Amino acid sequence: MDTATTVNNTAVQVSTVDVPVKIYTQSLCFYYRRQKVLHDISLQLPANQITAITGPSGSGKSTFLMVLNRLWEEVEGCDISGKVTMELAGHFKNIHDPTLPVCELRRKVAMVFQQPNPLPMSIYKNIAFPLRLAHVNDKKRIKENVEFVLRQVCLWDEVKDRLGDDGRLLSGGQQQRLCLARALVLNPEVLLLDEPTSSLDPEASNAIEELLLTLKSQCTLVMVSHYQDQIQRIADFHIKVLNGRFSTGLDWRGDCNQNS
Amino acid sequence: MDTATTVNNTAVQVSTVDVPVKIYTQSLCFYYRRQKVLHDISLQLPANQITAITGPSGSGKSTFLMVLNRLWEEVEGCDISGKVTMELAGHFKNIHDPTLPVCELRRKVAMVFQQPNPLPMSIYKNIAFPLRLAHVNDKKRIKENVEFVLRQVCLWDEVKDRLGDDGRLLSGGQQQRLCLARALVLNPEVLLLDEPTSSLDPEASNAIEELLLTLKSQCTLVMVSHYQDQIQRIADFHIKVLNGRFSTGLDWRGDCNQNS
Amino acid sequence: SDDLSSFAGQKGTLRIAGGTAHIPVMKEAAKQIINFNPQIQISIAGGGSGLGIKQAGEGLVDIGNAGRKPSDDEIHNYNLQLVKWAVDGVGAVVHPKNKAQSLTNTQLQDIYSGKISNWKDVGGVDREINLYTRDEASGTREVFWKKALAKGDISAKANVVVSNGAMKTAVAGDPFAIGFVSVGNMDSSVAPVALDGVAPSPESVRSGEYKVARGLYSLTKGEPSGLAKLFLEFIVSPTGQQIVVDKGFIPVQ
Amino acid sequence: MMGRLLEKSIAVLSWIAGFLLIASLLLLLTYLVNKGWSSLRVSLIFGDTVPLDALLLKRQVFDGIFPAIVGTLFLIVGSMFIAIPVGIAGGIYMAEYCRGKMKSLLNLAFDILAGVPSIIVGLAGLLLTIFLNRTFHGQIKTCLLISCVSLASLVLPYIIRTTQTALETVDPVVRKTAPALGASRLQNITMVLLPNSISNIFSGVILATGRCAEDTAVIMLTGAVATAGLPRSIFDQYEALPFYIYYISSQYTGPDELAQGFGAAIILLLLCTGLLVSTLWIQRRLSIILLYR
Amino acid sequence: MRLPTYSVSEYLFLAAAVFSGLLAVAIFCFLFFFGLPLLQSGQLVDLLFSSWAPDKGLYGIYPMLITSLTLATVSMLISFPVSLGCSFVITSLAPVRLRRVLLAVIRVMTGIPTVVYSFAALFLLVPLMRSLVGHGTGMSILTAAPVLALVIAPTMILFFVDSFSKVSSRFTLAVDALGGSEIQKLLYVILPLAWPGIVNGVLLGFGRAMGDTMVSLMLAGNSTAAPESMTESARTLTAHIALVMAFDFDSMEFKSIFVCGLFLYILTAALMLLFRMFTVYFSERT
Ligand SMILES: Nc1ncnc2c1ncn2[C@@H]1O[C@H](COP(=O)(O)OP(=O)(O)OP(=O)(O)O)[C@@H](O)[C@H]1O
Ligand SMILES: Nc1ncnc2c1ncn2[C@@H]1O[C@H](COP(=O)(O)OP(=O)(O)OP(=O)(O)O)[C@@H](O)[C@H]1O
Ligand SMILES: [Mg+2]
Ligand SMILES: [Mg+2]
Ligand SMILES: O=P([O-])([O-])[O-]
Repeated sequence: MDTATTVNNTAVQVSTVDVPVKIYTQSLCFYYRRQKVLHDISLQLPANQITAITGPSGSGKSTFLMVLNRLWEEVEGCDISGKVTMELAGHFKNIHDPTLPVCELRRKVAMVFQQPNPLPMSIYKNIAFPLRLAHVNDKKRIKENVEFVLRQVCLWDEVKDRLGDDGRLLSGGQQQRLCLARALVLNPEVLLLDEPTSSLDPEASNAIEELLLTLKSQCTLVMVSHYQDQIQRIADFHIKVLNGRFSTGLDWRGDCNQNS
Repeated sequence: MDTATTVNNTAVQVSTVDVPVKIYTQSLCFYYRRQKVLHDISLQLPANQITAITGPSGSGKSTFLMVLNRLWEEVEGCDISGKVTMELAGHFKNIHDPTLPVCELRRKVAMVFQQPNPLPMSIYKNIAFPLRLAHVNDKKRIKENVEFVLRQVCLWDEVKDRLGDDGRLLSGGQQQRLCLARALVLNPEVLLLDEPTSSLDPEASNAIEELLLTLKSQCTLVMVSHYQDQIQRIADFHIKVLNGRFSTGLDWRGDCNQNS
Repeated sequence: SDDLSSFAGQKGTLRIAGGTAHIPVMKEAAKQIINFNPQIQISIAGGGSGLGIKQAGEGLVDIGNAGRKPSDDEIHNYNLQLVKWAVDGVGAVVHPKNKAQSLTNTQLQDIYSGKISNWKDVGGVDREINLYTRDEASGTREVFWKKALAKGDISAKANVVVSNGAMKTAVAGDPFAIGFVSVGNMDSSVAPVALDGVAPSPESVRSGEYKVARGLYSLTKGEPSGLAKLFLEFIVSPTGQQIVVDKGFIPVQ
Repeated sequence: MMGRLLEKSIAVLSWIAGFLLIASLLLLLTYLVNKGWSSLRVSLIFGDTVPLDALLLKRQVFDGIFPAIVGTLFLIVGSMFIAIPVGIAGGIYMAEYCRGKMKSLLNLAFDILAGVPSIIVGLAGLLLTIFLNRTFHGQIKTCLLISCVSLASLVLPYIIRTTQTALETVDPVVRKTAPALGASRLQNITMVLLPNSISNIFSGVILATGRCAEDTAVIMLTGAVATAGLPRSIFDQYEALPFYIYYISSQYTGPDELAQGFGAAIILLLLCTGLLVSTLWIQRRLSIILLYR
Repeated sequence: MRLPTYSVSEYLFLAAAVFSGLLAVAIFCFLFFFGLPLLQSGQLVDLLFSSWAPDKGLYGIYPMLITSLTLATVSMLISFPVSLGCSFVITSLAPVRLRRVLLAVIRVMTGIPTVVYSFAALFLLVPLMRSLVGHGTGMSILTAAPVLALVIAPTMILFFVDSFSKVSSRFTLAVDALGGSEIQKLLYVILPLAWPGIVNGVLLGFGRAMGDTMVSLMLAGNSTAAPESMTESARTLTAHIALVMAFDFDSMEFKSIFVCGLFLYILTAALMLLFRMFTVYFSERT
């Protein structure tokens, strides 16, 4: 854990502003079978901010998110090199550190997929599911939590009468909000969002954007998005990707468009 | 086929412009098991134009597209009432007419899904697939067609070296373009698009929009979209949906934003 | 040898099935015939005497083997022709370590009916007797039941095995077992039980001293013809009878 | 807390179960090898015949298991030749065409067929033979063909079932895709659904092959015999390894023959493994060829 | 709404399915037909509740029926948890490499003939049981049960693993992303989705346990008395059929084996029906 001591309390120097750092990557490369998808990425992602990642389709954005919560390990034929360090519960840790179980990491680093993936169970159970995984048994607390996050993502009114229905029978946009709610229920420290509003109508989309802004105080957000205007509205930083190569510096958007 | 004779050569009267009609629906209702999803829709869709459908998520947009090429028949537990008439190869036909095989209909009325659905086969085979279905056996012609549509959707350069790879290994946006290319390869008369640019970056998105505009001359486009600005840019008509009820009239956008 | 010469120039297949006691002889005979003339194909199956009689009668095999004389009904219904080519005894056997190797007829009957159920009652150790018998299709069982047990009961608790070989295996592996096998099948893995003082052996059977004896038969449906005829002639020829002797049975010639 | 304990204990118990199974398998194998090792010589297979002569069918093999090996292979090939086409076609019908009452009726029929004990199938085969024998004046007797037909009916439900479930579990999105491009139902089946589920179907075929290779009760009643030599046609009786092992286990006359039985068991195991490996290889090749060539 | 129009190949599919379905019916019919004389003789109750003593004109199969059911149930009780555990290990607990090896081993096991298991058990397990129990021959229901369990386990495991692996990776990936461990993924998502496959496997396993001839024929002792305990020699219906097979066609003994077959058939069919109804009932509730 040598990195932990040296990088602790370091901050990114972007233009004139100092921002505490949540995640470091050091010469990160990623391979799908023969093909190199991420090329030597060294980055810092600032804490409690929204960092947007943009880039043409197929350039490795989703892959990058999967690296941050080690989800790539579940996909066949992947390989990685380099190092990712993350501040979790106040300490900087190498995310591949064996003392940090991968389940723990993933509970702290929640992810919402590009394509909504509700589990084949009822809406209520879908959202209570991460709590069950974390061995929360208090029924009342679970119920409160579920309602809280469903309200947060503005889905409560639409589904409150059919909480027992299968989550997969919701429409695309409803599913996406469901998945967001599910990711939030464990109070993650980092939230990875892969095009979170791509199947939402403008109204729902706006509501989600509002939500993301309020979430900044409790967690660090990393968001893939295609919409320039959305990024303008809510992102604090902006990283551009091209063919698996990330723009090295952070593009500080705070001065021209400060929301928080 | 009584409708065919009466409605033939009819045109929609929108504001002051007369546009030939491609598709009529008459008191169309749709049910998922117990639930009524589309309510009594009577509409006309103009030929060789881009008609955009918008509405909150879960309001039945995707379902409406599935009715137009009878794809709902492949989903268990659906039912329909009402009538859809379409001009195909110059004649108006009830799309449920037994003399019109459903395969024929679907070749003429191509569809691109909201969530990209490449078949579990190689990229090349994915695109050649509809040709194979239509019993096109000329290898050379298939090859030319594949390349042509891949260029049309701006995917050729990205995949020309890996045409043998599994189509499902492409990124979300690449998959979406792949599916569009696959829909185009048979020269359909009607093209149904379910959020065709939802996982694309602005650049690719622009390219696709350009493409859609050029396609207008050869086919009728019906497109679900969430992006007000996209609709502003390319759609000729605009239909709003709310809870399975469609705004009756067409909203002619031609006068304020004429693209063609 | 001369006895095989009649097979010269023959070809075709011959199917044999039935009594399990017959199999060693049948196999050896078939081997000699086929080595003499590879054009001939002979298949040999077990299944028990009952199966042999039935399959021969139904015409499913060319030759059926039986370790008992078929009933008059069977002979009549199926129009069977018999060839008796060996004499054989059926003897009770126990594990070689068992001390009780001599029983009276009554004792044997009582053991099989379940009246005597402990070896100590007949001079053995204080252990329960493990009874073994054969399936109802067995010719060996039929003969043993008729001649040694005087058609007395066989306890329902008796274990049932499916062939002479299996019986030998079972008794050889079980120190407290009693069973019965064809004399020709006996070897050192099991100990024969003397019945009323006479131990079953080829000699005592041949001399008629040992009473539980039977013929080994082969049957055909109607007059044998073709390969079946030649085969049966071979079995009763000197060469065939030598095989019978080699396998531990008593020749008829 | 409860949940955690449950999860832990289930994991531990599962491992124990795994070890138990593998341990019993290893015990079986070491026992077989230990007992049969001494008999694993060329003479086990070819008896006293020269191997080349036997392979070129110049001489019959006696006292060797060569005919039994060949018989087993014939059995497998023959019954799969019948069962695979019928089973896959039936499975396709069940998954893609059959609906409503008919479906639940046929489903039940296949469930029952899958549960019919093999000895009853054998019995049915035997009675069929007797019936044919009576109608065709003794022309038909128990033979390889009858055994293959009986074995095929034994494994038919396996293949139908796996085909059906493989097709039914194809991702609904994939299932809808080809129709959206104008595929007829038959085209969808042959070009998308079948290639997609071919490797699942194959696991049913593997199961069925194993079943054909190992079944004793059926062949015992329908034509397997202790000695027969190589079958010259499908109307001949034949030898087969499982039956040989059963026969030895009940008929052996001395330790040598017993060792031969164990040797045969080892050979049968090797044969099954070889078959499995080749089926797996075909499975891999087939799905690659169907989808990517 | 859909009106199917069939082409030639589609008629072939239909024919194959109907033919296979008719096989089940055909087997029933001929068992029934051949067993009819005995059934007609009004001995049905006798058949079911008396014992086997052909000498006395008793052709009852009660002892065999009891044995068959007991043996199948006991071996199922051993085999099901072991199979489920193994399938857990193979689907998720073991490292990926080991999973492949284990799966291959299991597949090979499905091809190991029942006779081989019984053959080895005859020399390994029977003497052991004899000395453990202290009386009897060592051939008993208790000897046959573990061997039978070993015989049916691979098939069940393959069915379980198969149905587990069919669960879409979308769902498993979702659980991974939520921080679920392997065992949680298995218990909370895969298992609930795959239970019809498990029911199928159990059904098939039970069918095989009921229907296996060789294990009980070689290891259970085959005595015709109704077993009073698990350590006693007993005869199953299948072994009974194999043993009585060789009787005369026209004998009552021979006809009685068709009644045996009929009972076996009806028993398995009833079980299937019961299981299916149970499945439908539950799938409608969830
Ligand atoms: N499982 C996989 N196996 C092999 N290659 C893959 C796999 N998943 C993605 N790729 C490839 O990796 C590259 C990056 O994919 P990724 O999904 O990260 O792109 P993306 O930036 O998220 O694109 P999009 O905006 O379209 O979703 C692409 O070229 C893609 O083809
Ligand atoms: N297979 C199905 N079974 C039952 N209900 C369904 C099914 N598919 C969709 N629905 C329901 O039908 C309604 C309309 O769904 P549809 O997918 O058409 O919405 P949409 O307008 O496309 O939404 P989005 O923009 O989010 O994709 C929704 O309420 C949805 O829950
Ligand atoms: Mg992506
Ligand atoms: Mg939709
Ligand atoms: O020779 P058997 O009839 O007793 O088998």
